[in-house]
Amino acid sequence: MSLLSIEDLDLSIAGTPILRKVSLQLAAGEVLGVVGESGSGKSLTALTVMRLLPRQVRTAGRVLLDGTDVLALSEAAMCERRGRAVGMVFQEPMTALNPLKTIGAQVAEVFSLHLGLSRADAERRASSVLERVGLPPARIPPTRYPHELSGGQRQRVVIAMAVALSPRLVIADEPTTALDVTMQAQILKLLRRLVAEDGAGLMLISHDLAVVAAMADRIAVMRRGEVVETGPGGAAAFEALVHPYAVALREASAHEPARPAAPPGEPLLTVDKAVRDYPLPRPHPFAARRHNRAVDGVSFTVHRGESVGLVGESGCGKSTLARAVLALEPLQGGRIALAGHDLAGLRGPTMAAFRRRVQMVFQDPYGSFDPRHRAGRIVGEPLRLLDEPIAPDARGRMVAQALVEVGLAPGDADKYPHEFSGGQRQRLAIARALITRPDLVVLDEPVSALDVSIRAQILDLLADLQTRLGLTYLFISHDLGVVRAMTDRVMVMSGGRIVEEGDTRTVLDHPRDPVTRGLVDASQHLDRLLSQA
Amino acid sequence: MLSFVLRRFASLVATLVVASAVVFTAMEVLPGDPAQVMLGTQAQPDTLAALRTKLGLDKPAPERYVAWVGGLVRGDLGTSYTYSTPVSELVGERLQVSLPLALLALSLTILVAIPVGALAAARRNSMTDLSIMGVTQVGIAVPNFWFAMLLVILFAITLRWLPAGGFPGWGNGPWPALRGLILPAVALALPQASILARVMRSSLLDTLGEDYVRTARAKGLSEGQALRRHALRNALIPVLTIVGLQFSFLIAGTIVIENVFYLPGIGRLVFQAINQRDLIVVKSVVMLLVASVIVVNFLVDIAYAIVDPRLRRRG
Amino acid sequence: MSFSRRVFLALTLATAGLMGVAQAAPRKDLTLAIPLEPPHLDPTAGAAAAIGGVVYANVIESLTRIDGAGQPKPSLAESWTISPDGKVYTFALRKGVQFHDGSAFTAETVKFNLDRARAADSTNPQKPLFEPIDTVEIVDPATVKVTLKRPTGLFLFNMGQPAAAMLTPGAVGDAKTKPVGTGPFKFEKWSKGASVDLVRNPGYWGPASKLDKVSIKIIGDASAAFAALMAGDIDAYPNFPAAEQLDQFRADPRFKVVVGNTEGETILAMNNGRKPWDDVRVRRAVSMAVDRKSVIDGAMYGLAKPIGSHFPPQDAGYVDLTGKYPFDVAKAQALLKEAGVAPGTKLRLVLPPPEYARKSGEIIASQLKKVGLEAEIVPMEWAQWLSDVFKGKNFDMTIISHVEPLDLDIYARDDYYFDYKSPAYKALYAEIAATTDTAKRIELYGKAQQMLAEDAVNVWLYVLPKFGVWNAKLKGLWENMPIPVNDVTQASWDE
Amino acid sequence: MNDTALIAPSTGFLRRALRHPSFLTGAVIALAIAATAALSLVWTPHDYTAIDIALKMRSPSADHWLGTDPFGRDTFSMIMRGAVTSIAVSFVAVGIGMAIGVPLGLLAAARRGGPIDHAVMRTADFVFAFPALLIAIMLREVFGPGVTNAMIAIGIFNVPVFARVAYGASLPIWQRDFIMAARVAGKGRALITLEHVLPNIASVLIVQATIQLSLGILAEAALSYIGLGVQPPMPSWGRMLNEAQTYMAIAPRLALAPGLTIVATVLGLNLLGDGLRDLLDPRLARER
Repeated sequence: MSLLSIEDLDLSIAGTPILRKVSLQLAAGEVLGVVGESGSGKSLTALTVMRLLPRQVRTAGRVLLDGTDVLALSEAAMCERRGRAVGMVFQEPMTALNPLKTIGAQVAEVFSLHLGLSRADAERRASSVLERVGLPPARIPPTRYPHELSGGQRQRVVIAMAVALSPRLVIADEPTTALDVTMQAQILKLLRRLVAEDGAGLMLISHDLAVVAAMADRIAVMRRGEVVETGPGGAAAFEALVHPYAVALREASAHEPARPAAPPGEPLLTVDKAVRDYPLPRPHPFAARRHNRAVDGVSFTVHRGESVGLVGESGCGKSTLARAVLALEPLQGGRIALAGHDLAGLRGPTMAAFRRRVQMVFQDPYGSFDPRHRAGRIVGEPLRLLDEPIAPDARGRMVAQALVEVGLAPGDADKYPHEFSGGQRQRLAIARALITRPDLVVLDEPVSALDVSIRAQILDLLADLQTRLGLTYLFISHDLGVVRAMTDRVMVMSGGRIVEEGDTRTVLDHPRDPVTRGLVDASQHLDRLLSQA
Repeated sequence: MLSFVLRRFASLVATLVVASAVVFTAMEVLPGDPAQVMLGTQAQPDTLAALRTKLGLDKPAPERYVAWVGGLVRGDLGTSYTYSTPVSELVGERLQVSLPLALLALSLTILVAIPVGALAAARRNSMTDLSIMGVTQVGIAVPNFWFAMLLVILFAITLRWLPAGGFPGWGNGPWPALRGLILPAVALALPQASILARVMRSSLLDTLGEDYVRTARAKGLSEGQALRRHALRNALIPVLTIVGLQFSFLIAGTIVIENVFYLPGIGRLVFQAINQRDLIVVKSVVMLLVASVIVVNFLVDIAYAIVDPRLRRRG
Repeated sequence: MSFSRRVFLALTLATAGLMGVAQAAPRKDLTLAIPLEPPHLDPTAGAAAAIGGVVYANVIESLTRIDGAGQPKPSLAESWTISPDGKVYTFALRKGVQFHDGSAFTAETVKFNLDRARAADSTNPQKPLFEPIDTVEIVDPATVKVTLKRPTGLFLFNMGQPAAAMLTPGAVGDAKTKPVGTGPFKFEKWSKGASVDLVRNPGYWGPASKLDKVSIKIIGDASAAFAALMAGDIDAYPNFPAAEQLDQFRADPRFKVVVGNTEGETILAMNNGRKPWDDVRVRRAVSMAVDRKSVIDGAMYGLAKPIGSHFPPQDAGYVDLTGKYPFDVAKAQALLKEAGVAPGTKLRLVLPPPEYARKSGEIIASQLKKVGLEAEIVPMEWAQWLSDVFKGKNFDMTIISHVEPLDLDIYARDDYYFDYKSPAYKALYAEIAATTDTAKRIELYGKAQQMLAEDAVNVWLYVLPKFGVWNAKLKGLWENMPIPVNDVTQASWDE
Repeated sequence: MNDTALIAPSTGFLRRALRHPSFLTGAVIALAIAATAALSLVWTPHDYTAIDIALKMRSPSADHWLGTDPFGRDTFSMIMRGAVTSIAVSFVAVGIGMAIGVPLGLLAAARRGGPIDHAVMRTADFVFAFPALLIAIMLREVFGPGVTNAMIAIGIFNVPVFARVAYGASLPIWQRDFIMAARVAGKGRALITLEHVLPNIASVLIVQATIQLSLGILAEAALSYIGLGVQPPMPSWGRMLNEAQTYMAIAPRLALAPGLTIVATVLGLNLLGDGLRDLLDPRLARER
């Protein structure tokens, strides 16, 4: 008999059906991977097992946990099972912990609640669980508050609570999505080790086929509230999937757009020993100002027609560097020049000329549009940088042309941003960036907010536009796969400095710096890393 | 934590200095001569001049400002022109009415609002919630002085349970004094409690939607347990802000309510003192009221740091 | 035995029983309430009527005292003689009188107090009262001779006013907070904003009070006072502020309601020095435009006596001039037209804080509108009224009650706020001031009233009534209020 | 802040509004009061200033719907005209608050972290610490009592409120990517504030304005009650309550009518504000 058996689960919110006839099986000691894009219903399925659904939700079907239908249990009986029979790990470690309680107290609560242990006993048990998830009390005292821990450490605390009582089933909903790549592998390894030690079943939910394939014994692919395919996990996963959607998912995640190699031209952007400091708040009014150095003496050159990648974990200074390159923030040292013109001296018309030549595409396309402006106005916004004011009809023609260029219709100019899909919005953002025919486009994680299937289309578009318009790209990303596909050269940033730079393939295939090696290992050899556990 | 307190304290002191200058200047531009008010319609010019000299009103303004602030720092609020008693003594007497009244009103507000707001949030969209929301909606709309009048009609004039006004003093035992403060405190508390209950409700609803409440539920806590152990304390943080702001409203409300009930409190003292041009009393009491608001907000900030560990180690 | 006999008997028995109880324990305490708190308790240093209202006669005494009928009577001066030219007063002082602190009251004390009040650096609010004094001589410890610069008819009355109180030299400095006098009550405690407590002075020179304790509470709000009386928290409110609530007390046998007089001529003062009010025709027109009856009905609940000149009806020498300018809108309009005052002329009607002024003002403004005068109502607090109106004369009209007794002199003053300039009246008043013969004075008072009314200096509205509400068993409180005091020395409980 | 924080202009506003119970109730009450006020400018059943002592203290009748006051004035007419006072004072006060507070708040947000930001926000805190009533009393003492002073006093109190709301609502807007996009498109702070920030915080400001209107009506009533508001013969609800106080034992009706009118008006405006918040700003709706 399987540990968890979901049979014909239907779920609707306020009358709108969300899940349709979902059936899943999970045996003890097994890892079930559930993969799907956002909105596919995979999280709601997990929450149904926990019975932590919003109030307006109606369910039908059966969810058997060790033979008992949890949908038929009383709330009190359910409370007894949560944490004891089923543990759950959530996506957002930053917000999953109560900011006002120490981590020790939050873990100890599981023991006092379910076992009725005294405070001291519960805390002792909590310490040992924290030790087990890799937070030894000697290094990370249980008296710490969540805000004193890093994201990965917090996720360990959440895991500690989920596995504290060695439940038969652990559900992990996107447990690593919010974490950096290196951290991702460690957490996944930890989860796998823990369930293996306890002989528990693990339901791992993710949008990332690679993660799921590497971890799971079996894979279920969900789409629009239905399970479209189930198959084996591991190395066989990729070959075994046959459902067209599953195949599309698989291909998209490994997509590489065609990019004919272009010979690099003259230097376009030169960054010379750039330094960017942020003032920190003073501890008291008479203290000397202290600074946080976000960019620390960075130098590099980007040539015309090149595509240069800038990678690094969050907080490494790559976004700050991008803002400096865009002349949005001043430097405290060094200089940045575009085609020989120092950015520091730009004023009025020369600044407009600069802005015309350097444009940007943002990570979150929706957030980069004023929701109250129509697409036409948004795309045409940079036209104000032209030396001569242009007539409305000329402007309209230019906007229409830009829309067509990125694969949208001229009529889309009258729509509001929320009327576009995610992929269309990113096309809109690209149209805006290109309308002034810039030389350099800074792309800040341009596809990381997109679902995998759309990601490929946007990368194709970017590659195509670069070739057709002779653009130069500065491509910022934490995703080495995308960087490998899109760039000629790559620079790796850490702690405000560039630690390694060179030809993309050379750097990624033969990393020399430990930071690079960590990044590469974490992303490329996920399955190998996990198999070592 | 210490540096945070120090920084807040420095800004507190700066604010107080500015406040003192503003209050002093405001007093300077008030028309009307304190000496004339004290001596009335029959007073002769030479009598008035003699009194002005006696009161020190003939000195230049900057000199008087420095003397006044210097006195404040030493805890010497000056001597009332009309009462001829030290202002601190006057204030002390009046505080015996105003402070218990404000505290009574504030505790009433908090004791009613927090459980009621929490109840409404816990029973969201139930009849209980709807009725609480309805009652508080009306409570916010009721002017406190009018509510005070209604209370007087009902409890003092019709039922004769409680006095309609006046204050017997604490000398006759605490009960008669408390009796005199019940209606004013209720009148003051109603609108404030209505606001606070609604803030409490929405704040708790917000925290109940937080991820860590879901985490707690996943640990096996019941809805009630998650609310009490995890949501409540977090929900109190915005409530604290409102309580701090309400203090300012409470002071303004006290001035009006003390007039309705004829209570010899700080509010009436300011009123009378302005009318009698007892400027030294006005200056010092206004300064005291403003300072109390500033200090309360300072304390609220400190209380944040105590409630919220994230603020304790802030740079 | 018939039914009525039985009832009668029962009532008699019950009454006897009650009397027995009352005889066993007659109440010896009194709680009364006043509307305004005194700023301090030294009547020689502040103008506020509330000061005298608390301490006068009760705690502090003067050479003479003014009784409930407004007449000066012996007090600390047992008797006196006046020289034929009316300039020298020889006071025979009461012997063996002690202040509450044990110090003795002697001729020295009198000289000290009178000299202090008229000194150059004096801050006595009524300094003009002492201005006529030329010298004060000590004849012997029990005799004082006061020589005046000129005959002053009201000197004995003035020496009985609160501002002429006798304080012990040793305690003058603290008199504002701890008044030490010679009266039948000692000051005990002042809970600021709430009450002033007095206790019986066992060493009083005169007949001992029947009360041991007197508490004077401050309750300014009419509704609070109403509730306090109804609840029995206070026994008396000698000057109840809300006429409209008197009917309820009248209907309640527990209370006695006494409508008495004050010396408060309530007037609609006009700025005689400013156009167009400098024209007597305009002032007469205004006098005709005001309907006193409506004002009294609306503002005073019909309980005030109208006056036609600056003199209260209860005082000797009163002449009824209320019919001089009968209410007549048409005539008033005609007069205004004649004087060239265009309809729609605007004016500033400044109103000080008391209810009588605010209410009367609102009614008068609507009456003036009917004759084409647009009154802008400007309410003011006392401080500003004093500086703007009283000193600055920046007003067209104002409403104010002149509560000082026998104050015809204000019309003879130079530069007084309503700016009446009449040499004829000045001469007449000089004659009054120098006249010591009572009959002659009374005749002159009549002439003065006629002259003022003829000139229509102001519109005299009514004498401010005094509404006394107190426990029906309480007796000995003043029915009228010739001077604004609360003399409880004669108060006692019915037995 | 998530995507729903900023909403696009919606076509179905009116349709949604008509289905929203509290918006509808609030709008009906507010319109009724406004209509009454407008009507009173041209017609009232009786002259609200006409004092006729002979008619004093009449009980409600066909002629005097709510009876008469101690001066014989028609209570209903006075309440009608009192609406003008309340509306005028609270509108002007909100106008003052917005005209000064919003630009200051926007400026501080645009210059975040700089000296201007600190100066503006500390001043706002500071003004906030002065109870509005004290400001009103001071103004009365300097300029004399009157409706203008009431407007200014309440207006001064509104300034830091709007400054803080504008500031608080603008800060997250400034963090958004579209602001950076606008900067990349060469727009300066002023233009960004005008074209992007202000339109996006407009709904928050409208909601706050409704709340401040209702607070303004309460404040006007309180000021008039203690004699600092509009002066006779112009009627005001607060002063009617003050005048009714001594008659509480005899004629509670005199206190009930204006009091209930105030409650109804403030309630209406609050419901309107809540409704607007739901309709204009879905993120805030949850906090109701």
